[in-house]
Amino acid sequence: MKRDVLYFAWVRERIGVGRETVESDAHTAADLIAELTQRSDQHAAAFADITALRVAYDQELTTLDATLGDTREVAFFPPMTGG
Amino acid sequence: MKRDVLYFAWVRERIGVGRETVESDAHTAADLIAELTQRSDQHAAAFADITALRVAYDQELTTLDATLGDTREVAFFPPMTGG
Amino acid sequence: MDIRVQAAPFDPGAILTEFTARQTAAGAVVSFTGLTRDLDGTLTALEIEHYPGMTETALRSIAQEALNRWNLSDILVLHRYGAIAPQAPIMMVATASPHRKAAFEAADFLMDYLKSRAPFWKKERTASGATWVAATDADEAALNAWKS
Amino acid sequence: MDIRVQAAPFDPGAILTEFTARQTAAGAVVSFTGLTRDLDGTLTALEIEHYPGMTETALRSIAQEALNRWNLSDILVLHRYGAIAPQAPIMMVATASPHRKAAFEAADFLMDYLKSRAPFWKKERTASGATWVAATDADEAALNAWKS
Repeated sequence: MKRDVLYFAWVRERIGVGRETVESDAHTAADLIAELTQRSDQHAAAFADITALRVAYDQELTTLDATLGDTREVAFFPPMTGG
Repeated sequence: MKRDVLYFAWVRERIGVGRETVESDAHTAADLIAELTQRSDQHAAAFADITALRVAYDQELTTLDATLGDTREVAFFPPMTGG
Repeated sequence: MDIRVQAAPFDPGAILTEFTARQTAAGAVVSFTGLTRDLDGTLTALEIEHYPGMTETALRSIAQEALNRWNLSDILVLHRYGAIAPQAPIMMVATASPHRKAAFEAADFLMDYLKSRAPFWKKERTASGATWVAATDADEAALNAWKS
Repeated sequence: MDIRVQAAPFDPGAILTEFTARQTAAGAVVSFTGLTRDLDGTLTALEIEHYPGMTETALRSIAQEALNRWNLSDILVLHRYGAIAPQAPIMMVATASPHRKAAFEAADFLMDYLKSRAPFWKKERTASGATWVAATDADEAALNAWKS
């Protein structure tokens, strides 16, 4: 299925775009990362250390091993630093 | 020696004045209370329950059994309710 | 350190604007504002008595204790006395610090101390009479918590 | 509940005045204001990126959690994004409650959650370049403290 993948902060900067649409049947965000890593060196660099990453499915925080199901929008970003 | 004795809140209201000057050689505020109690029924009523009272010597909080020494101003009042 | 004891009403927002504008080393500003409560709608005024000679000294000493305990760049304490209308600001504290936890803790500490150690007494006036507000055991308990 | 996500600068005092004026059941109002720090005087701007679709939802959910945990009569959360000048207000929370401890704790809780659970990312820009601000272990530790 088609999914929107969003990137923020240094993840966005390393990959070079803030959003892309991918065709993927990945089961989890971790699986999706494995696919995305193949796309370019930039993707590989951004996803080199996944312990540094946070993920949201359809704008809700979750974990990289959560089942994607029919999630339409997946966002990857570093730990948040608001406040 | 002459001392200024000040009263606040309901202590002042029961005694009927906010300040009086007394001639006293009391050793502590507790001793001074024993003398003041003789002055009038109002004084006796105000000092009936000394556990409900707080005291300051020369504008510093202390305890009823602290030595008065050369304290010039003694103030009696209920527990404070600021804030 | 900015300590004010006044009969006049004040606008907490105007005080906060002024306090925030003069901070140059702080990342965190916390304010507390106490308002006259009127839970059953019967309060006509809150009257606050204080001990003029002692009040400002006591507030300074409480503020100094907070400066000793936390890394603060500034403290403000403002307390009114006299007659205060329902739902009006009674008092305010503000703290500024490089660290948010310090700003929060110091403001909380100032309130606990101010409540039981600054010479103010509140009297609630209603249509049916006037009553002195009683101190509670919780006030002393809050104070003791800072000693551990 | 008053949640605002905006690029425009704001005056914390004006917000506090407005927030305080609309309280009718509260005796206690606590505010926290976060300012851009510039400890060594080299910051030219702080840039805040956010996740537009998610930000307001996340802030609402954090505010709702505070309403569930404490007796609060009102909550305000305001957070800026975009370029923010040194020593300018970045964000603000305000809580109103009948009880001062509830107002303090809820504001402290909101800050801890907002720092690690709302989708904002800070980048510090200086003459020599730009750096993403790193989250710290202390942020997560602060969050875990509320779970006990």
